[in-house]
Amino acid sequence: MAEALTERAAAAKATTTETMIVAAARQLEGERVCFVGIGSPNLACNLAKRTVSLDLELVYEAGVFGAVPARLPLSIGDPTLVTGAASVSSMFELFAYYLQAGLIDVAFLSGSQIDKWGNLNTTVIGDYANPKVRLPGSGGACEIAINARKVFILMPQTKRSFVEKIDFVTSPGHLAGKRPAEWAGAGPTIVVTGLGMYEFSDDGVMYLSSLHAGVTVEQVRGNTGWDIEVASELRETHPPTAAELSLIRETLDPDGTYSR
Amino acid sequence: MAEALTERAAAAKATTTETMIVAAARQLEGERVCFVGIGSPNLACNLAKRTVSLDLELVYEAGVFGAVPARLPLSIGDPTLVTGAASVSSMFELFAYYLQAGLIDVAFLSGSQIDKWGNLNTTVIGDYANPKVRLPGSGGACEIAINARKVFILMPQTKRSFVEKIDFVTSPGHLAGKRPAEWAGAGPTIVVTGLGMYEFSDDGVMYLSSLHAGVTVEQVRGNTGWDIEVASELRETHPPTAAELSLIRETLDPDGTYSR
Amino acid sequence: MAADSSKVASMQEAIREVVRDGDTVAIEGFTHLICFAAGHEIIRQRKRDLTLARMTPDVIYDQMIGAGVASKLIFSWLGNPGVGSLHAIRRRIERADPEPLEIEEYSHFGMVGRYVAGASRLPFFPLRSYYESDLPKANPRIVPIDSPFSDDTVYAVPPLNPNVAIVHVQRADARGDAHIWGVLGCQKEAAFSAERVIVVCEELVGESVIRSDPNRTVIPGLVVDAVVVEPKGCHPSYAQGYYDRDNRFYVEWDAIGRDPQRLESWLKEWVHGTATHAEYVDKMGDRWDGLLPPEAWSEPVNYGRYE
Amino acid sequence: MAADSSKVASMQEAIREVVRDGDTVAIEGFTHLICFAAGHEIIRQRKRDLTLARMTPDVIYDQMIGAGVASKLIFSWLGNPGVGSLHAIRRRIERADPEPLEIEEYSHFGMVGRYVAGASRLPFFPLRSYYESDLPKANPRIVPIDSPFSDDTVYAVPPLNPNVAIVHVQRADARGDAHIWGVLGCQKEAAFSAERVIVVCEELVGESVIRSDPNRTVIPGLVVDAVVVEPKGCHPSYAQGYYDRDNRFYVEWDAIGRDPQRLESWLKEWVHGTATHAEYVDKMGDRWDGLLPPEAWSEPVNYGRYE
Repeated sequence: MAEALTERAAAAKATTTETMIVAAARQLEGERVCFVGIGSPNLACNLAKRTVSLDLELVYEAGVFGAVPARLPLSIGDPTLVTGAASVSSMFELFAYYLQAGLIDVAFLSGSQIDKWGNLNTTVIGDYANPKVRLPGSGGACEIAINARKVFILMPQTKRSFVEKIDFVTSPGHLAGKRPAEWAGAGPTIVVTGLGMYEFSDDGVMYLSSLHAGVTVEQVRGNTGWDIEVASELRETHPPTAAELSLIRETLDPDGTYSR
Repeated sequence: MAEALTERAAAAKATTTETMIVAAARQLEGERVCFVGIGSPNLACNLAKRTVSLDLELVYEAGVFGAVPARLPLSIGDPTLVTGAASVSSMFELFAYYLQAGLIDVAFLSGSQIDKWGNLNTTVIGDYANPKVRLPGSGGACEIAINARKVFILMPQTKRSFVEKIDFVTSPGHLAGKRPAEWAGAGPTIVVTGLGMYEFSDDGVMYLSSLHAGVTVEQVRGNTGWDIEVASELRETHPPTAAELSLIRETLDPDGTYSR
Repeated sequence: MAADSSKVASMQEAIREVVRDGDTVAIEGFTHLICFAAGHEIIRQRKRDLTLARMTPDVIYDQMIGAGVASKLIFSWLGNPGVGSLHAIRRRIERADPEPLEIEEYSHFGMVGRYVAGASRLPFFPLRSYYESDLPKANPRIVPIDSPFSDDTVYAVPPLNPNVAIVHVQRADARGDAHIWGVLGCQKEAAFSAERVIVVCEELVGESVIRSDPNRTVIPGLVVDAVVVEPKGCHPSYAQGYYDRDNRFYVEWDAIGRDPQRLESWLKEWVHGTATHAEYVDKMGDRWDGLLPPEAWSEPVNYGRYE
Repeated sequence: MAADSSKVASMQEAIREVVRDGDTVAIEGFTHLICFAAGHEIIRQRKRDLTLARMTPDVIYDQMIGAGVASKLIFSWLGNPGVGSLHAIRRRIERADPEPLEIEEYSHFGMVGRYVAGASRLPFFPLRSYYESDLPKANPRIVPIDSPFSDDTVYAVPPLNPNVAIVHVQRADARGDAHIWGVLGCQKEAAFSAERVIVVCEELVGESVIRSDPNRTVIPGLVVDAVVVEPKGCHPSYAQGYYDRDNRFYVEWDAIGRDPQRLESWLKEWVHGTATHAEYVDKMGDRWDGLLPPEAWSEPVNYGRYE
């Protein structure tokens, strides 16, 4: 009883990012091979490896399989990912033999803009030839979106990021519900934002499946650029437990670089 | 004078194979990167590295660059080629980044049949579907014939091997004089047999350029299945020197596996 | 195979569970690391109707095909390296003796490209070979393809995805993460292209040995179904640093393979007459004396601890 | 470069002789082994009109493009890893400030495929990417191509053959045979694809060190024109086992790159204000203290002597 109270107290103080990280980590239960992005996805994967998915294998696009990072990497090619890893190969082999071959169960993506089919833009705001804001571009995102068996999307939600029409399709999601069968990947299955979690209907359309604690459907609608669908049985995201939070705060990201 | 006599005495006793090896080795003067076959080509290359082409780099299709074999290898993938080599890479990299890229200056080929354009057959005698004799096939020969900058051919000469029409084109030579410009390689430039040496005209047709000691043009004609052209200034192959022979007999192939 | 982290199995178990009649099986290794021990166990278990794929069928496939395990061969160079022919295979191709053998033939780079395409899930691999050769006439699966950027033509070969790849390595851990050094052949591409993979190792080592040098890991445990520990499992092929190639055996095989009776007695004595590869190794006796090289160690490298 | 067997040159000589105005230059290295020392020397020598190719332009190209050496950028991910934007490059793309910068954009695998095609003399490389993305609309050099074996479509990218590739490595001999460990990126493919290659090493070692472990040789001297010895030549990037990534520098660069004045003073002080990279390294003083990791050595392997 006292423990439950402590949990609630801790959970009440979880930051939005911590809530997102924990929600994403729990979705990794039962998954085996995860293509890890830097920042929140890295925390989510390392949290899952300590909680719901002890055998999770971490793959980094720099060519690393079976990484055992001894510190929180700032970049995707940090030396701590290499020392003690199971295998380090060339990027050609990583992209061809792991990702394109269909060995990646789950990959994390993010974006500056997303539409209701989970298509993502990380290339440009405005016109490609005359950009208002030049974003980083694809990196490996385009091929990850196509070839990873499932894609988890982790991104902040505002009316400017959840839009009716994205300015540029960097990474295809469910297109307009017609994802071709020859693609290895099933596309985005989960979107986690600071407000809630989303899944996709059989038609490839995003719907709100779970609200984070204290968030209302109206808040979600107010931060979505289209008329978002809501699950008939809308859940409430189970808040982070004290154990999850202490792993993030004490072990994985003690400086709070990515979680506060 | 005494030395010259000794030389002649030794040369007189050179085997046919030794004569071929020495003649081929001398042609490697000025070449830098050589794709080495097993057997006589291996001896020719290692002889050249000790005589006319000290900086010759030996590449073996097993993936080895800069080999320094401490013994005569029986196979193309012998462990003595690996220990102490400059680089050992996958066969994909060897064929793609070295051979296909055009880094190989000279490669050695052989065959059971050759025609007047230097096209080679190592696949089958008789019909492909109902072979009289099933030969080894291409191995790397087909891509070597197309991509090495020059090809040296080393093979025994009889009326059954020097033929009007070969039963199967495994490795293209000068086709019928129309070798495409986009091929990295210029095709066969030299053929060395037990009887003499051959070069190719601008039309890609083989002609006898040099007779080995004691061989007549009539012998050559008698061992060629087409009306062979003969250089207007036919040379006599300079016989192996005592130094060349002693390198072969004492250092490179003391058991005479490939040279007697 | 068990889903737990140790995949270690005996050769008998691994072949029994992983190799099925009718499978396409690739025992790869270019001269180096050819797993004769696995081939012999396939013969002992009398597997049938296999399609055998290898760049260089080598003596191991002459033995297997001579023993009747296969109905088809996919290859690029069919010979006894440095010696001559593979006679058991030639008898089947030239005279259907004792039965026909279907063949599917490429060049070396074509076979390598097929494994690369298979490992990459590409529908084809392009290469600059086969121009004006008769190989595309003999094999309709070698086809010209135009470049979309120029009027250049290259040839395409289709992906090869064996049901089973068997790769021999010098050292592996129980999860199947494997170090190889020396001639690499297309062991990596074959392993990644296959549905199921057996790693056979000279030495089983702790994870810490593999993880001390992750750049040396040619095959990750991720794609491995079984790990078999079989010292000297490549004889008469070799394992760099462990034992030499038994060149004398390759020469001797010429006469054995030429004669169906002698081939049969050889199989009876050396394969069916030994229950395991360890017995075969013992039976060789002092033949090993000349095959064990002095040591030549690599200079280590420092990966650094980043904590 | 001289044709004799030693290719060792100073960075000044190497950049002067190998890099020419108007060249396409690839300083590769994925997070790891990015040769800032070479980039700085290109700035010092005021090279002009370069086309710079890199998967991840990183802070080095922000510095070079901020310094005005380039008129075009070929890339796949344009950011300061883990930090944010590359502001000098963004100013030129978004506002042509102080002048326009042409761009040619791919995805990571597309760039890797371009280097592989360039290194292999293939007219294109096929990959399963770009479907339904807007990238092929933005870059007409990404085109669909049909498989000759199925109704599958893949996308093709054209070969990339830079005039110059500059690759940093941990150790090399005087001929340019180079060992790399840790993240390999596409150093090998970039080197093989280029007309001219500069290898920059942390340590110059004897041939015997390289030849003790030929499987570790990522780049053979065959394709190398100059060997430059430049310890700590990657700062603020890193060399596995030698020094750590200076993450603090990457964070600090954000504010510097945002402000053209600060960028200019930084270049003046740290690049034009130092005659060589050794001076730059000295000038960093005790900043190195936190960047030198404890050792973690690989287990050696035995190649055996075969005589």
